[in-house]
Amino acid sequence: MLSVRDLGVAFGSVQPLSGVSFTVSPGETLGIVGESGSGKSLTAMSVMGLLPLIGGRITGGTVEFDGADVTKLPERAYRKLRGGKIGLITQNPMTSLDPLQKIGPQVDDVAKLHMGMTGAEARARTVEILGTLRIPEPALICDRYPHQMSGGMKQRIVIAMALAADPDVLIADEPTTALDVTVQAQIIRLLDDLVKERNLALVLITHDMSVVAQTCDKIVVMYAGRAVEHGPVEAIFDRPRHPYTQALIACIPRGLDDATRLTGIEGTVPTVLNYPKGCPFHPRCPRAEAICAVEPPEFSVEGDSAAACHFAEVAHVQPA
Amino acid sequence: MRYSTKTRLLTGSAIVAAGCLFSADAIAQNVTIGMSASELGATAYNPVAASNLNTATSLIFDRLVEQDADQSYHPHLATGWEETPDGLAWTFTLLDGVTFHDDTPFNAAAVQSWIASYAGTENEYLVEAIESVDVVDDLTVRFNMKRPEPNLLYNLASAFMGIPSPTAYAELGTDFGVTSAAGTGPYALQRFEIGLQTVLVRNDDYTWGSDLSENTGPGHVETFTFREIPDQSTAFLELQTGGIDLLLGVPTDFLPILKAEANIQIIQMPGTGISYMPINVTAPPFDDILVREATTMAIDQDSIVAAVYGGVGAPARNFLISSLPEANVDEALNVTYDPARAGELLDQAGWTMGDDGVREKDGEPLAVDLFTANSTEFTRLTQVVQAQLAAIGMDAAITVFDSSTIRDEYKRNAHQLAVRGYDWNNSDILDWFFSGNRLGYPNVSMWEDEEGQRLNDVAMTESATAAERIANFTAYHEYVLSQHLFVPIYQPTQNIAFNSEKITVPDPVRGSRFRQQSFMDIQVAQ
Amino acid sequence: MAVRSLDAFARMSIGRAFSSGVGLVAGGFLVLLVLVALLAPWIAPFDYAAQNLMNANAAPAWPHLLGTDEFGRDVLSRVIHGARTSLSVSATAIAISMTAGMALGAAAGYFGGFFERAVMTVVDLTWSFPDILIALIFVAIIGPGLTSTTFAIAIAYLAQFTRLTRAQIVRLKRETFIEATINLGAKPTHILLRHLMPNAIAPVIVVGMLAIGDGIVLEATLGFFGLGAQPPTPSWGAMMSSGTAQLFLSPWVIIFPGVAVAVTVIAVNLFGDELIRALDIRDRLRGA
Amino acid sequence: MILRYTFFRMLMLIPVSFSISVVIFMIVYLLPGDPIDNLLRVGSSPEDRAKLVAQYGLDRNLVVQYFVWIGNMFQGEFGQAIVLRRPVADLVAQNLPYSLTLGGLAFLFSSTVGMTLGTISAIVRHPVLDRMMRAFILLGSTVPGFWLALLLILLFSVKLGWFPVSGAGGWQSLVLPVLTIGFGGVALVARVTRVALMDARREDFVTLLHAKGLSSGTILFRHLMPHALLPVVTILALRIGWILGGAVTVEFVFGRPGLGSLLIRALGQRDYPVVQACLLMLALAVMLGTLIGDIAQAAMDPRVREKKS
Repeated sequence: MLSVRDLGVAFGSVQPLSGVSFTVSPGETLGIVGESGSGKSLTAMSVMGLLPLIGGRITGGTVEFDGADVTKLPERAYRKLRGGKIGLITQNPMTSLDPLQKIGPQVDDVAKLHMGMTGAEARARTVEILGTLRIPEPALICDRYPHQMSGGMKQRIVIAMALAADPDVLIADEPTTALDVTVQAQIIRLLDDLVKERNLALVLITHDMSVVAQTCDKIVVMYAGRAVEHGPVEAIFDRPRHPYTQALIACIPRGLDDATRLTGIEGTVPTVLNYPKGCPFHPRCPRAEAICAVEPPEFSVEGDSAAACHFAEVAHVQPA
Repeated sequence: MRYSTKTRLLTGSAIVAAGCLFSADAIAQNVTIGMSASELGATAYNPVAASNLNTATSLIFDRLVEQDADQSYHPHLATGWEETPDGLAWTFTLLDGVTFHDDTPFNAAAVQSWIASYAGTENEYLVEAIESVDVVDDLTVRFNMKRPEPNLLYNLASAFMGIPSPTAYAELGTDFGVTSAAGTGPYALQRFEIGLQTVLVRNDDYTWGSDLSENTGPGHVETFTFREIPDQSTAFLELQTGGIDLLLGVPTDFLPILKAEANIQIIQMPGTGISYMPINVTAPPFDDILVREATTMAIDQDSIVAAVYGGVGAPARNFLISSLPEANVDEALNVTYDPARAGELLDQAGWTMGDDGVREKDGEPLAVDLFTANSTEFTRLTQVVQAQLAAIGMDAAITVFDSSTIRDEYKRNAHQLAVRGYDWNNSDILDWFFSGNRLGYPNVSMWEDEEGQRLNDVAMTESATAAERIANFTAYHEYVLSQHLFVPIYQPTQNIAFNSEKITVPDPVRGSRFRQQSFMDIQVAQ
Repeated sequence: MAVRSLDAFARMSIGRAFSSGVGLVAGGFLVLLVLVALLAPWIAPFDYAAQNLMNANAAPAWPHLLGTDEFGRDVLSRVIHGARTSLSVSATAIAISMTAGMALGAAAGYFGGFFERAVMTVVDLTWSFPDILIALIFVAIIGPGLTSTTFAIAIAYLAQFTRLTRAQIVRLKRETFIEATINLGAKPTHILLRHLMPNAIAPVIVVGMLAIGDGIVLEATLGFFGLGAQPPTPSWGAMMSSGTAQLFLSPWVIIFPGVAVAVTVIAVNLFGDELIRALDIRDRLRGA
Repeated sequence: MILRYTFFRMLMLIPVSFSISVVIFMIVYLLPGDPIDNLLRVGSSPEDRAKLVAQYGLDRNLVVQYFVWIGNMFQGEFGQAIVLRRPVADLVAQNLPYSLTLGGLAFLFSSTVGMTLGTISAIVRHPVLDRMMRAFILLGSTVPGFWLALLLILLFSVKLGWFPVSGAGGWQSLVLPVLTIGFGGVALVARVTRVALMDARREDFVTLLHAKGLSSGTILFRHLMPHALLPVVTILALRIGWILGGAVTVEFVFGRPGLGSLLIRALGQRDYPVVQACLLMLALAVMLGTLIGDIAQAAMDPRVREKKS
């Protein structure tokens, strides 16, 4: 359905993203995880063809949708895909809607644009979708302005917009980060249900390993603009082979005690301007050796999963 | 059928042609005049009550008599006049068939009520010597005088004695000359936008022009637009670029440039005023007559005429324009440039030269204030005066005020020196500026002197004949000069420039000023 | 980047503003200009007041590089001395305006209530009037001259500083460290002077820097109206007040002082922009 | 909603107008000099003076004078000009059309051209164009108005002879004044539009608009422009009073009539009623401007509507 291969992105001479590959099929949820700054959102923007908006461009690799490479698609044709075949859910529902316009028209747009509906038809559809997303009194909501609604409600509207044209793929970029915990769970459950009900392919971008564990079928772990490990979610969680993945899993809170969440990984994510040579993770890696600072590691494949670590073969032996 | 069609066609084209001609004429027949800086700001075309009148007034109203450049008097609405030997009665015969713009007749009764209307106004002094006016018959009036007034004809010829329609004057009250006006003049007031422009339209019934004009019938030009342009240099640019056709009062320093322009012609007429520097006799150090005398010698009139005014105009040596007989004073009293003598006088007064070029007395520097008004051409002259005062060791600090504030400063007696000017071609200006009754303003010199007041009273009220009046005013003038109350600087010329591609202007210009009689002869050039 | 003290402000921002190309050029020009103004009597080739009526309105040529004016005075010398007048009037005016505005704004922002409302009503009122109008009215009240021009400019920009300071103080008052200090029972003057002002001052100073440019223009305009520097003291505006005819007779008398004003104000603006960038306070300037 | 907002917003004008009127009334009493002195005939007696003072009501207590004055103003009775000796209303009526024409045209010019330039410079990202735009904006906001006016006269009137040097006759005389005022205005509006558009473009919701598949044009006109207009409308509204009052310099250079020049003239002559009327008109324009700006904001932005009403 959606297949990304060896994607590379550049802003001017800076290359913040390279060698990212993944595939999602209908009814499947792919999780892309990593700390902020690891290039997750950039991946989403690339797939949506929105890189020019922020001044970037694709330098290599392909993004295949239904078997056709869309990276070379002219803007006009890409627009049909956006919102029509691929829906996007962005990070911050508070700022994702145009504050000057009512909710209704903002959602109506999508059906009008991609399904050729008239105003009234589109509104009917909007009301219907809002209803399926368990939004109370959807007809009334259409006449509200974004600032009159809660964050969770707004995120549902954003999801409604993404779903309005019945897309095949949904990309959700940190859909719950800005929401409070109970609402987070609701939204995640909602997305999960949608994948099942509508046979959607969902790309869920998050930094939260526990969300991934709950909802995803497959997982791509990203670090410093590269995929460092990917595979089925059970395999990765059972036997994480990349030290970074191990560290991420180690950070998952084991209870309701929020304090444990704070046990993070030492050091900071490198910025685009100072990506380390060799393995990008080596300055923070507990296991780094001389070679790691010199040579970028190849993927070492094991079953359906692969990890880019010089010591991937032995890594999973270590206790998590 | 055919014939009539042809005629119609012909008539039609004739109408079209006439229409074109007419519209071309209509455009050409408006002549735009730029007023001179000294006559800006008139608030009403009301000769009786206004204290400030501009040139357009002279086109709306006629006067009984007109004065020519040679000071001779010519009949206008009065065809003749006679003074009794004792000077206590004047009889005027009036022109027949004259009507005001409001179609009321001009006659003896109109003159009678007009003279009466001066009572209580700013201009009352003009008729102050007239006891009463008798209507002898419809076209004859007699002025019964309180005392002989040799200056009566001068007053009658002044702009302030234009004759308004008594009917309109009574009807309009304070609106007279503001919303509309009615006189007997060759042009009628069409529109008056205060501070901006005045549009005058030709009086087609006019047949009574004075003999100072070639044309005694209706004016050649259909409408005159008088524009008030506050900045003289802007007015100058307007003339150059065709925005106005004639500029009254061209600043002298622009003359050389205008002379170089092919399409601009310049008329120079003798001036009717002087620029001078009054000295406040009550403000130290000028309470010392030696300092005042030294100051009068510090100003180099000749070099000012040469350098500031490009040789146009004349140096002023005393308070009156040189065409007035009262200006012929004892030569020793005339003011001349003599910096050496000025230095000696200052030394004598105790002001000795300090190291920095400023004189000192008892440790006090000779620092004075020099005021001027910003709305005039005087800021330039003032700066030259400042430099010349510096040369005798007097440090003058200039302050430029707006005209209203500077008057307040005079009244507050806050001034020492000032640069200013007046425009008046009669010796009674001495009374205006030096009478002890008007301290502060207009007596900027703050001079109050018993002998002076006596000489003033004699000159103003006790002259029986013209000759006596001249002698009396000359004596008063000489006494004023002996007290060193001011420094005369410059006698400007009246410079009128016009666009010769647009209009023709009579040459030579008659009359003492460029006004009605000259406008009558202006024609639009072919 | 939070600026915690005036020292830090000075150290970091000025240096950083100079470090960009534009900042260096603009800042360098301003430093040069201040030097010229300070050293005017030694730099100017002629006495600015020396008249030579025989050489009036001379076109630019040696030895009068920028020509002479209607009195034969050297235009270059007058432009140089004019820098002195224009800069000092503007800087003094803005300093007064800034000090008064900070005091008013801080008091209004800190104490709030009726006092704040009263101050801000008047301030908003003057703020929405054109600066030239306020200055003209003020000069009409106290008379022409450099002193009154200085105060007129100070009054014209008072509103701007008051608003800005108040906005900063109101914002800072909500911050936790200030709230903590207030809760600890510190005296208002202590809080204002020790905690609030040092944090509020950076944007005010930058706006003040920019306002010097506006002040120069306003001084020039008042001078042009003949209300500023009285002759023969040269100021850039007063030099241009001799009227439109000079455009024809001797355009250099009008053009050069105008260029001086324009270039200076542009430099002030460019440098000010660099300061804003260096301090990263653009957002804090918006609110006011 | 918007009516409610307008109503409350107008209620707020009452205390503001009151303070404005007091300030304007007081300014006149701070002015040195006395119009009565201008009126008095030279050599008049103190009795004449007292009579005139009484005639103009200047002998009454200040508070009484204020209420008499404000009462008259409410009835549109501006009184009689002391020096110009005619109804102040006539003077205002004579000058106001000139101010409104000049101000209106300058306003139109600066808003349309400014917004167009600002929009172009925000969407066309060409380095040369960008630099030119920035230079223009810088010049427009720094060059003194009177100097620009002089240069325009030098070029277009003296050298080229296209437009008249001064005065107020016909459309030709409006071109240079409108350009002079407009230049600064265009720069200001262009700058605000440009910044606002670029800010709006960075908003999160714009990504989502693109993700919906909307075209850039639709996004610009339906979504970005309304956002950019918010600050632009505020600035434009503030400029109404600014243009009317700030035109005084331009009126002076071009010798045009108008409220500004009437005010300057009246200030010079200490013609109290005229000064008061002019200031009041200008204050009214400023208040109207901010009122219109606020209402326009509220009409465009639902958040403002709710916060303030």
